[in-house]
Amino acid sequence: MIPLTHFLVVSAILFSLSLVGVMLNRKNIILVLMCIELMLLAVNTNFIAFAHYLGDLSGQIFVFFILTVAAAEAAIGLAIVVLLFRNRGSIDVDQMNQLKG
Amino acid sequence: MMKTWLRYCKHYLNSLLLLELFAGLRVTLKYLFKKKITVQFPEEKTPISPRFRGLLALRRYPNGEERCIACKLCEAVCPALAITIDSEQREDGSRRTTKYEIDMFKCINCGFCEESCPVDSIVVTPIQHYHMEQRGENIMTKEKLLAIGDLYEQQLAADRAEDAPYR
Amino acid sequence: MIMGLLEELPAFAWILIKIVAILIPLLLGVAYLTFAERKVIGYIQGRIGPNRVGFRGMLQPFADIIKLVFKEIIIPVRSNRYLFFVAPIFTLTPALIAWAAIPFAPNLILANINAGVLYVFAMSSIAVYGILIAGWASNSKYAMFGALRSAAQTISYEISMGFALVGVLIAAGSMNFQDIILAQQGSLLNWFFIPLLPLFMVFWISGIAETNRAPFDLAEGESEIVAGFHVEYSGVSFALFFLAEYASMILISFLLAILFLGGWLSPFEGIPGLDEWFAWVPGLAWMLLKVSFFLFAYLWLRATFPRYRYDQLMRLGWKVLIPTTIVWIPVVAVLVKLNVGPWFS
Amino acid sequence: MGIIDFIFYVSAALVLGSATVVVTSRNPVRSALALVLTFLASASIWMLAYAEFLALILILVYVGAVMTLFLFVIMMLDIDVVTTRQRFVRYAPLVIAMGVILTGLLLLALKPDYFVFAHLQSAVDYGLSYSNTAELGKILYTEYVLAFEVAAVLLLVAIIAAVSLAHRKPRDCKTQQPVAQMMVDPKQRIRLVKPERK
Repeated sequence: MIPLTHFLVVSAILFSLSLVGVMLNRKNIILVLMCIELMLLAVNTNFIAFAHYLGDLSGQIFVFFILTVAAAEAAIGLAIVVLLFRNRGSIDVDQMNQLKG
Repeated sequence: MMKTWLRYCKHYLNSLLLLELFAGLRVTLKYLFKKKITVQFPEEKTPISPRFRGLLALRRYPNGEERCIACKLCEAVCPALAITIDSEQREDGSRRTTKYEIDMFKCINCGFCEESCPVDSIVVTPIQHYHMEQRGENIMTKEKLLAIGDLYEQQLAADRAEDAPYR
Repeated sequence: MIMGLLEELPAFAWILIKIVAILIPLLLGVAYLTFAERKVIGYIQGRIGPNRVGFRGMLQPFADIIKLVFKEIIIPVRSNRYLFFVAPIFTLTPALIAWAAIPFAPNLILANINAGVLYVFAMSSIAVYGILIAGWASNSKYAMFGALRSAAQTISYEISMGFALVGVLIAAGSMNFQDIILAQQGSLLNWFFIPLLPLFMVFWISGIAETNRAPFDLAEGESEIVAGFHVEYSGVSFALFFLAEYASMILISFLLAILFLGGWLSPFEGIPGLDEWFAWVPGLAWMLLKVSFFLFAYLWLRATFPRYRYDQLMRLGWKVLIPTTIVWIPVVAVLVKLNVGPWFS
Repeated sequence: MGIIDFIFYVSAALVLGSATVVVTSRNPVRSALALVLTFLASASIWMLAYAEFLALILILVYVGAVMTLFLFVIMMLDIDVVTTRQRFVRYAPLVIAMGVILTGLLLLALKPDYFVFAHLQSAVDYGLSYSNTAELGKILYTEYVLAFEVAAVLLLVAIIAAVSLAHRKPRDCKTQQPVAQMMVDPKQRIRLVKPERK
């Protein structure tokens, strides 16, 4: 059988990869959103691995709610991106400094 | 107010029960079993009217003399300028063509040439399936046109006779 | 590691044989569905359809296949070459892997999994990608518009389809296809299409829309956007799109037959007299009979109805079909709770 | 090593490989497609951990809906690929170093010396009749029913918010009014008049 640590190693690497992605792709907010999805995926994988090895379904329930929230977040996030692009013609994170005095 | 409300109700009932859709489906299902009207072309052919305007031909008199008298009316009337005629006097004094050519690429099968011909020489035939394989074959020379006329003379004469009352 | 894998080889080979045994009849079915389409639509329009290749045109599909295989694959200059080739595979694969959970007869099923319905549904939701990638990779405005239209359409109708499915799941109390079929045991009056009639119609309609077939085929509306997302495709890569479309048509027909018409159950089960009379007919035959009815209906509808406009299509999906299902799901729940017979007693 | 382990390691490699493509790809469409592959591969990992319902929901919701939404937005917004890459190279060394450090720390935490659960063996080996969906449903609708309802309300709010954010009224153009079109009465359009004879 696969040891629990292997699941956790995969999700740990996945998590740091997505963090790297968030910091690298600062010019494109859609990519940042996608990297956040990746992060949530890593967390979910952890939850599911623990749920399996501890024999407790609560972990899966948690994943269920994370999926729900993440889907809502993606929908609203993309709506904001579309609005942003429509108003400013760019989705560069660094250019969103209008509130700066 | 009540009336529009009723209309809405009726409409919703209609569309929920898909009544119109089923009516349409019934029509098409009926046609599924109707007799088919396909014609299996090379084996079967549809009848052709005696007035059909296909390939052109030059006719002769029953005694073998060609009818064309080189009046050039057809050349004049041809809207596509497809006909070229040269003429000369023959030894017996009659005027006959030396060159009678129709460019089939230009010809639009309007049939004006036949109508204008005073001696029923140039005629349209019901031949609709013909082809060319080489450049230059599109020019129908006098010999070719006469040959077609000779080949189909009987049918051409019969068609003309049948159509005569209406001309 | 290799040794461990080698031990599993016979099981692998057996699964592979089963997969081939499903795929070959399926592909033959696809081939003859195209033939049947041309014949049926021809007959409805007063023509006789293809009848030259083989006896009454029976070999026509093979002639078509040979033609498609030997045609040149044209690649548009500014296209994304790699994705352009991947797209047809992306379309075909989900249409084929969904078949793993489909039961054909009492014991004829590749993988009798508990979440079978969910699996098939998930696989059919991946099919959007092939379309989107094809439209984007072709770098052509017609392909792009066709892809966006068709993807939006597929996603919208997936929702109403899923809601209709929820009704079935409530009624059967299981996500396993075999259990759903067994829940409909009894004569044809026990099948789910009677208590779930609105859901049945919604599932049927959205199934047609989901496969991008007429009258919802505006993603490939010839008169406005040439052929939709696969304008730029030719030869084998076009054939794959074609194959995927017809395979998913057959899949939807199977789903309709399983979920609402009792799958491989005989319609005369439990009716004295008729039951014994038809006892010799195998379950597979009943299944295929029901499926062919739905396939015929596909062609029949195509020959009957004009194409929808895009806003009408979206309106139908969101404002008619989804509310219908939302209304009917509580009704089903109440019916199940009250054990209304003969379906839920 | 059986087939299960083989599938796990192949999918894990796929997850990490495609996640790398997501992060580094030059083309946003390509990274979206790589993300789809990541989701598919992790669905198979989840399946190996007996979370079949969530694995299929992941495919259904993420691959089928959320990622198509992403692709839609990427395809429709005309993003300039060149300028989005400018800062990429400048920050790359620093960021990668940070990533390596973070990975190292996380992996260190997983060392059996520090990690309590490291020796945990696989839990129950469920039989074929085990239905993850049914079990999940039982808990979800009893213990977590309040959270479930809240999540439903959250989704409703999200739908309304997304629609009201992205929706704009068509400006200066005539639009179809399907209801008015369908409710039209032939009598309103055509009036049959009998001409009087004189």
